[in-house]
Amino acid sequence: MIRVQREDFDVGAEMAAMSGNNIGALASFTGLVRGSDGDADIGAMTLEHYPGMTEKKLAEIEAEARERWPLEDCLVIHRYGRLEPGERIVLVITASSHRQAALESCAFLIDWLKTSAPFWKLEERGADGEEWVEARSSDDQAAEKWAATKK
Amino acid sequence: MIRVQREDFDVGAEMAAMSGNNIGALASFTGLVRGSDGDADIGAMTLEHYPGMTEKKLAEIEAEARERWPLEDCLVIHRYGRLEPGERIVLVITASSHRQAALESCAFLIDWLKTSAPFWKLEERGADGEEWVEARSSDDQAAEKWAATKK
Amino acid sequence: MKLLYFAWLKQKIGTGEEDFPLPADVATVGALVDWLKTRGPGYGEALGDLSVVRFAVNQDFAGLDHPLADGDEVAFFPPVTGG
Amino acid sequence: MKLLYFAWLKQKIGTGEEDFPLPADVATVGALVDWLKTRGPGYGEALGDLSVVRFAVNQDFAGLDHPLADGDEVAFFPPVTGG
Repeated sequence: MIRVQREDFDVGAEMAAMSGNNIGALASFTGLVRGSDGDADIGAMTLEHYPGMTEKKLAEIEAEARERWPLEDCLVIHRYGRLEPGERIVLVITASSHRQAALESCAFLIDWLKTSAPFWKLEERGADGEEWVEARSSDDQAAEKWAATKK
Repeated sequence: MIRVQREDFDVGAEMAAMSGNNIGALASFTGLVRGSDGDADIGAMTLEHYPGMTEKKLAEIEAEARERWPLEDCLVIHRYGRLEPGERIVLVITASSHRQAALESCAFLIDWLKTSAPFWKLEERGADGEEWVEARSSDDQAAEKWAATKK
Repeated sequence: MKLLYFAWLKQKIGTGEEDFPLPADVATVGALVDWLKTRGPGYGEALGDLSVVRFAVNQDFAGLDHPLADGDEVAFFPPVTGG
Repeated sequence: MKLLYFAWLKQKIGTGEEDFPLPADVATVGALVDWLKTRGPGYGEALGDLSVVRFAVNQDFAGLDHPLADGDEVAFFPPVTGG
């Protein structure tokens, strides 16, 4: 399941709601707004997205994960709007009978949505004003690693 | 932090309690008692452990993870005693500024404690009686993968 | 067709959305980019360095040679930075 | 010294813990295993196939050639299956 929403989410409740007949492993990843980046303090940030395409891309990424790993359940939540440091941005939960499937699919989903889900971060950098976050080549590399191992 | 306990744990509360000045990524792994293994139904299981050595080994594994990755915080909880299908057995949470450190250290911790933490599972298999779970060579391989990448 | 601009492209162009018929002689995303750049300095600034611009046609990532038809939804945005 | 047995080794041997002085001529884990097997059929059954037995001395994993001193805590158990 995928959800794109302005509201916060409850990780424990979402994890408890994962359903399957034989869940032996739950892996999760939660992304939060950091308070600094290297030496620079970060204030709040605003996440812009492309309504419609975002949902489409996340659904495609989820379908790809379910095809590659035997998952009992799978959830991706991504927020948009203005978020303060410490606030949750994104949640991935994967449920499987087996540990490696849960861990690998969780890493796959977060790596892949970093490069394929249309979100853009505008950081408030105090006296320096606002700045659009630039994409990191390390994110591309993380996603390409999965493309190379595609079955 | 490590905890070896009979009682259940609350994943959401433990995640919220992770502390650090610059947490951008939280990864978690929860292991649960499965209801079946291949064709065989599993009833409850009892986890036996080696008090003293268990805490020592988990603390060593945690220290190793903190040495290998820049972690803001790290938690391992492992339960013992009798557990029913669906009950939580083990929890790993790692917190870092960066996603890969959180994801990799979480996978490292669960792979490693599968082979190094002295716990043994006794499964109740209905009419077949009780059976000690045998170690899986795939667990050894998962742990050895980390030994090979040791910095 | 519907054109959408996101993040700093929206700021430079000054709008997030435009609707107009597919211009004559514009058959690809690349041709549309060239045509847009004639419309004003904001477009020129937003689309001057295409190495930092990504494109989507009907909500799928597309390259400069992707063909266009009237009624398409075409979006322009920087490399994504979610997650 | 203190001897500890876990999981099916405890069941086969019939106890989880024993205390006695380090026997004379027993200087390693391997020698202790050989000595234990003379103590009764339960020990023989538990320690018959050492490929499925692991050892710890003073709460660290140890091999058959690990030296022993009186006062050591020596544990015998199957390969671990936690997590």
